[in-house]
Amino acid sequence: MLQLFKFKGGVKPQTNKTQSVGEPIGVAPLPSRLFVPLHQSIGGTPRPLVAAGERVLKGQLIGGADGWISAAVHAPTSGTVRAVAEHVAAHPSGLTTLSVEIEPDGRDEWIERTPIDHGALAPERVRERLREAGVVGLGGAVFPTHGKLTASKTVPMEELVINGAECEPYITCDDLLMRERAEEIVRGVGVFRDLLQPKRVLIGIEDNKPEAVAALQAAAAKLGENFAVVAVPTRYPAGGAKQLIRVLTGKEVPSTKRSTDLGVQCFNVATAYTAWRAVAHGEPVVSRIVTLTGNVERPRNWEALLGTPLAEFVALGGPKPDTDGYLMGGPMMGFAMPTMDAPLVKATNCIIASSPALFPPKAPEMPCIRCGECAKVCPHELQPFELYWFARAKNFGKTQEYHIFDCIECGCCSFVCPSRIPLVQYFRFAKSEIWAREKEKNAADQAKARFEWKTAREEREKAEKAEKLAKAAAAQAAKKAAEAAAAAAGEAAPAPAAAEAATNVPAATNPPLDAEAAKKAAIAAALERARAQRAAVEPKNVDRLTPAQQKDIAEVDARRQQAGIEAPPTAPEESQP
Amino acid sequence: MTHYLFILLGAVLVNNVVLVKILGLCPFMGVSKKLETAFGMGAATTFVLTVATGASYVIDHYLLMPFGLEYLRTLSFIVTIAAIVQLTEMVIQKTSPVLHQVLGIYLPLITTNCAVLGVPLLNVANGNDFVESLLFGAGSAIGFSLVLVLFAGIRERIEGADVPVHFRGVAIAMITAGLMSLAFMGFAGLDKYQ
Amino acid sequence: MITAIAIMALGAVVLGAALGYASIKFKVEGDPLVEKIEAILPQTQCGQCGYPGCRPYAEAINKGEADINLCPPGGAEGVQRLADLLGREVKPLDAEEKPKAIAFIDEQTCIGCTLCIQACPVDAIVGAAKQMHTIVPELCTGCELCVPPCPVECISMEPIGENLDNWKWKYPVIELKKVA
Amino acid sequence: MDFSTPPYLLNNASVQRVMLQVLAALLPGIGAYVWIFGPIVLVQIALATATALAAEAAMLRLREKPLAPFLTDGSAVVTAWLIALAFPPLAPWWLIVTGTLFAVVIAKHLYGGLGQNPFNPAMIAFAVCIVSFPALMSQWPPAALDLGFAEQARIVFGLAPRVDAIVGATPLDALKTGLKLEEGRVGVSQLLDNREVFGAVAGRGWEWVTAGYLLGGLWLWRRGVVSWHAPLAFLAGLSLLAGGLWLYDPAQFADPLFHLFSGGAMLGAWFIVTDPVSGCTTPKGKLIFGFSAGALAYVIRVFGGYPDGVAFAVLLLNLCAPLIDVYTQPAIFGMKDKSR
Repeated sequence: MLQLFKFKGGVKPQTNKTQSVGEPIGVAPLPSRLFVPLHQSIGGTPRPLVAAGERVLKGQLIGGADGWISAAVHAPTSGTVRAVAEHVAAHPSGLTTLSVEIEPDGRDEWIERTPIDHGALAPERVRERLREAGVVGLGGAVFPTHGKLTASKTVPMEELVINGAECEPYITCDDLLMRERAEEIVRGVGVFRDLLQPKRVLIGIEDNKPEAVAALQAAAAKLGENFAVVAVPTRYPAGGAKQLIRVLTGKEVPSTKRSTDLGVQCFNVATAYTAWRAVAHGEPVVSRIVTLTGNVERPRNWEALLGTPLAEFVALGGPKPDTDGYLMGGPMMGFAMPTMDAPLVKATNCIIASSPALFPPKAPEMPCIRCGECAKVCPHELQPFELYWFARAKNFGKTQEYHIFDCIECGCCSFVCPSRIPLVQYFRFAKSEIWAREKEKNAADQAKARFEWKTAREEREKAEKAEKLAKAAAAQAAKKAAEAAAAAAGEAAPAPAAAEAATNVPAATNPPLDAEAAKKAAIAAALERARAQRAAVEPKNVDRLTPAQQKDIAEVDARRQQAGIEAPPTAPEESQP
Repeated sequence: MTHYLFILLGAVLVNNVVLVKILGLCPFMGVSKKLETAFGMGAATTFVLTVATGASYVIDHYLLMPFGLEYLRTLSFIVTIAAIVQLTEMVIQKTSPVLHQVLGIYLPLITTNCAVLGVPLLNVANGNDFVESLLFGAGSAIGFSLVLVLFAGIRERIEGADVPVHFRGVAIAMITAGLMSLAFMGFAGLDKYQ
Repeated sequence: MITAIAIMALGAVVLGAALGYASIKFKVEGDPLVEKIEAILPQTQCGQCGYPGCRPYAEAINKGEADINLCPPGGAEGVQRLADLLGREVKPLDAEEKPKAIAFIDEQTCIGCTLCIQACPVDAIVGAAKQMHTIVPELCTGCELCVPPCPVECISMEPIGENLDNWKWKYPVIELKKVA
Repeated sequence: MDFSTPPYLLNNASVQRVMLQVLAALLPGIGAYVWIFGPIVLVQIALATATALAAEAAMLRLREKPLAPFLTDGSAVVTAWLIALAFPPLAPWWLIVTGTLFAVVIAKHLYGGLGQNPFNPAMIAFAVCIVSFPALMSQWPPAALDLGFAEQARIVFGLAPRVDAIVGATPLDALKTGLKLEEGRVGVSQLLDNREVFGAVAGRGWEWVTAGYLLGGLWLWRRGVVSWHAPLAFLAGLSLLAGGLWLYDPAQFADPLFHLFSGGAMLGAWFIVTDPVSGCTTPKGKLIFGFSAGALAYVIRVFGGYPDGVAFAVLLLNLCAPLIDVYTQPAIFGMKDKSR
């Protein structure tokens, strides 16, 4: 028998799981519209590959993965793309995200599927297949699975932990999946095992799901796999990846490290299932199993298409009249869905209809009395009341000293707090403020670097320009002197001089393009000359001058020349454009 | 030996320079906002105070008393202290610029920290010999640093408290100092025990 | 009297010598504090503080020439952090705080004069003479320095709206007031 | 539903529940106290409670905070009861009112009220009063004194003179003064032989009061309201020092049992040192806090100028608590192995 370890803290809320396990997984009917958000996983936002009006088939790629840590998105059914536009996201903010709106044609026609033999392919090819199939962690973190399937180069992979704990109250989607599709899960785990080559494979399931344990044990035995299916004590949050790793292997993964650095990797059972579908059937992730429970007439698990709007999905369960909202995820870590239009996404494991009876309004927040209950139940052994104290005072530096980023937001602290303080909310607030600050800091550093670079460049240009200008001025002066001489010589025929000056200008404005500095200098010089020209043509009335006036001007010019003052470079008549 | 111990402990706890004698309140209030600076200020003051008591004892006994110049005591003590403070400031500026900036005006103001002048004068008044003077000086300095650091710890916590608006900042700090003083009254009589 | 003077003089000489020696021995070069101050400033290089860039402002603060509340992009929080670093009192910002915005060029109106390109301290505007210009939003610091030079007033400051990338969890609202 | 923040599922804990359990745990001690000193104790408790609630209400009103949640949370009542139990039962009414006002207004509300006071308000009240009115605060009626309730009430409300008959001392104080008066001639054991005053263990009647507190404290521990760290360390600190000195010179120093069951030791250990707001919160910190407070209490009550040292010891450790907490933060998940 495998030796189990304990993690500190944790709570035991009412599990409320029995309501939704009575019926097998149902296949949700096609909704009238699908809104598939392109960004459904951690990492880069996939690029849209379809346009409005296009016809798509089920499983067709509609969002291409952007970067290595990113997962593709596919059309959940066949139909017509109605729009690629912003649509409300399945996110507590209620903000929008770029989504593909598909109108199903009812035929649910698959695109051509090509299974691969993962044993015969190079591991990179298998990882690529998973990336293209949009396989992500379905436990809630939605981290692209292929990104976790590379063993550390330095640390040997010892344990592969498969997470079937499902510790949050109400949620039963993994339970049902394990009961009904145990064989495919085990095969999927086999794919992971082949890629990571761990010494042991441990499947952890909370001991309140004996049917699932039995089903997986039977499947493993049937397929001849040497996987240890272990029932772990039921205690929230035993299903947190780090907690389950701790319970099964005794290893504690700190926030500063990845689990592979300790020779462990952890996947959800549903992820293993989708990985197997992608490998052996060529099916990308277009649907998932979602528990619909809470204040509904018929709580049950449904296999629903991604992008199904909440309103159409909850109708399957028949919400009771006093329903006052819907939670996505469990009651400990989930969030209230912003609108009924928000779609189901890869991270949606559960929808709970809430009612005042189910989740009574919270008592008003009282001041913290530092009783330490939160510290007792914190699975990461933090001091939540200290974090709260500093987060409330917006002293973010201190929150980091007290390890705020080790907080997994499991909600145990809020669950037990006698002062009913929304601790998790304070921590999320502090975290997002710190992140924002980090971003600002990076932006500031970047701006500083660019500013310094620009200043340096300007300095250099100025020096070069000064040099150029000096040269240009010398040349100009020489030219002017020559022109002046020419003008003085042929006062009766000013036209050639004017022509020469006219050709001069375009020549100056077309300097060689390679030397930017020279160009700038030239522009400056040209501008300078243009200004001089404008000054020269100032008297706009010169073209209708009487001969007497012309003579006067000529006299003035002559006097000027005698006095050594430059003559206007062009004759007034020709300078008019 | 116990006699010396009593002098030291008496100076640290029973006759704490800040909370019982109410000397040196300026830096006590000024640099107790953060634990880090309180440590720095405590260390600086401890150094200055200990050296100043030793130096002033020497000056008093070997320069002033032989020539009957006791009336120059305050003046010469102040000058000595000022010089030591200057020295400390230079050292701190070199070794820890941030601490230097953070202590700011309070660093040169150690010169006018009444505790620093008060302790050597009390030494003279009590007729302490050299070792006693040093111990008394060191004890007072440690006492000062101790309560400064404790005070800073409390103030860092009060920082996050929902203190009524009119009492925020120095007001609540003064009240806290008063309550600390009250707590230190618990030590009263300990040095009298035989 | 003479002895008094002599003794004080002796004291002065000894202490003076000691201090003089120390001032050479512990001479401080440069000022690392400027770096720390500059690290707090937002590096918009906007000059709204009255100094030509963030570094000069940091130097001015360090010398005590400038107050800590002159940086509008840093906001009240920047003032707070400067006050914490320097142990000074927090002051209200010497300007009104604006929501963060980035510049936007109306490309229909732009005549391609390059004046804004020259004004941008962080090279966040691309374009060439007589070509349309555009702002690289990721690089724009919102300093507004490009707005006044534009001869056709085609540059406007667009506030950055909330989106999923910059969305933040809100400070929990305390609904305790007058529950009774 | 409150949509603002998860978790949406909460247990049924509340501040009020915590405080009510503390009050319930005080009942055995109060029972013994009443049995020895008469029902006047209840009058004092009522007086303190009324003052505390009135002061709390006034301060809440001034600070524009809601009254209902804070008046019903029970924290003011706990403070009031502790003050009433720490003060002499025949103390004049204005003394207990002054102490309670000081505790609630200055020690609690000026720091922001519930949960934010760095010092234990009840101990502040005790310290303020014993420093300001040392005589009144050390006059305890002899346990044997049989005074009618009416007479007691007249004394408390200043209608009858504070006759010599009521001006006794606590056993702790009696021992101390006894030792001082009879310096060198009488040992502790002879003094303690006076069963009239000192009872079987630690003062006639007092043993039962402190035993009552111990009982209540153990119940609180069983209920999980307080952890064992601080009380046990407090009692350990007190008895270690007492035991050591008793072994060193039994003629001059009383035995640890006497110290454990006299004065405010048990009340302090289970109801004052365990105050989470002004005390330490980390397990290691609680041990340090408790042990030092116990040792200091002994030093002050035996060598210092006051009849009992628990209040001052606790206040002095309240001073250190934030610092102790900073330096005793436990290692967190995944960070325990230093080499990692």
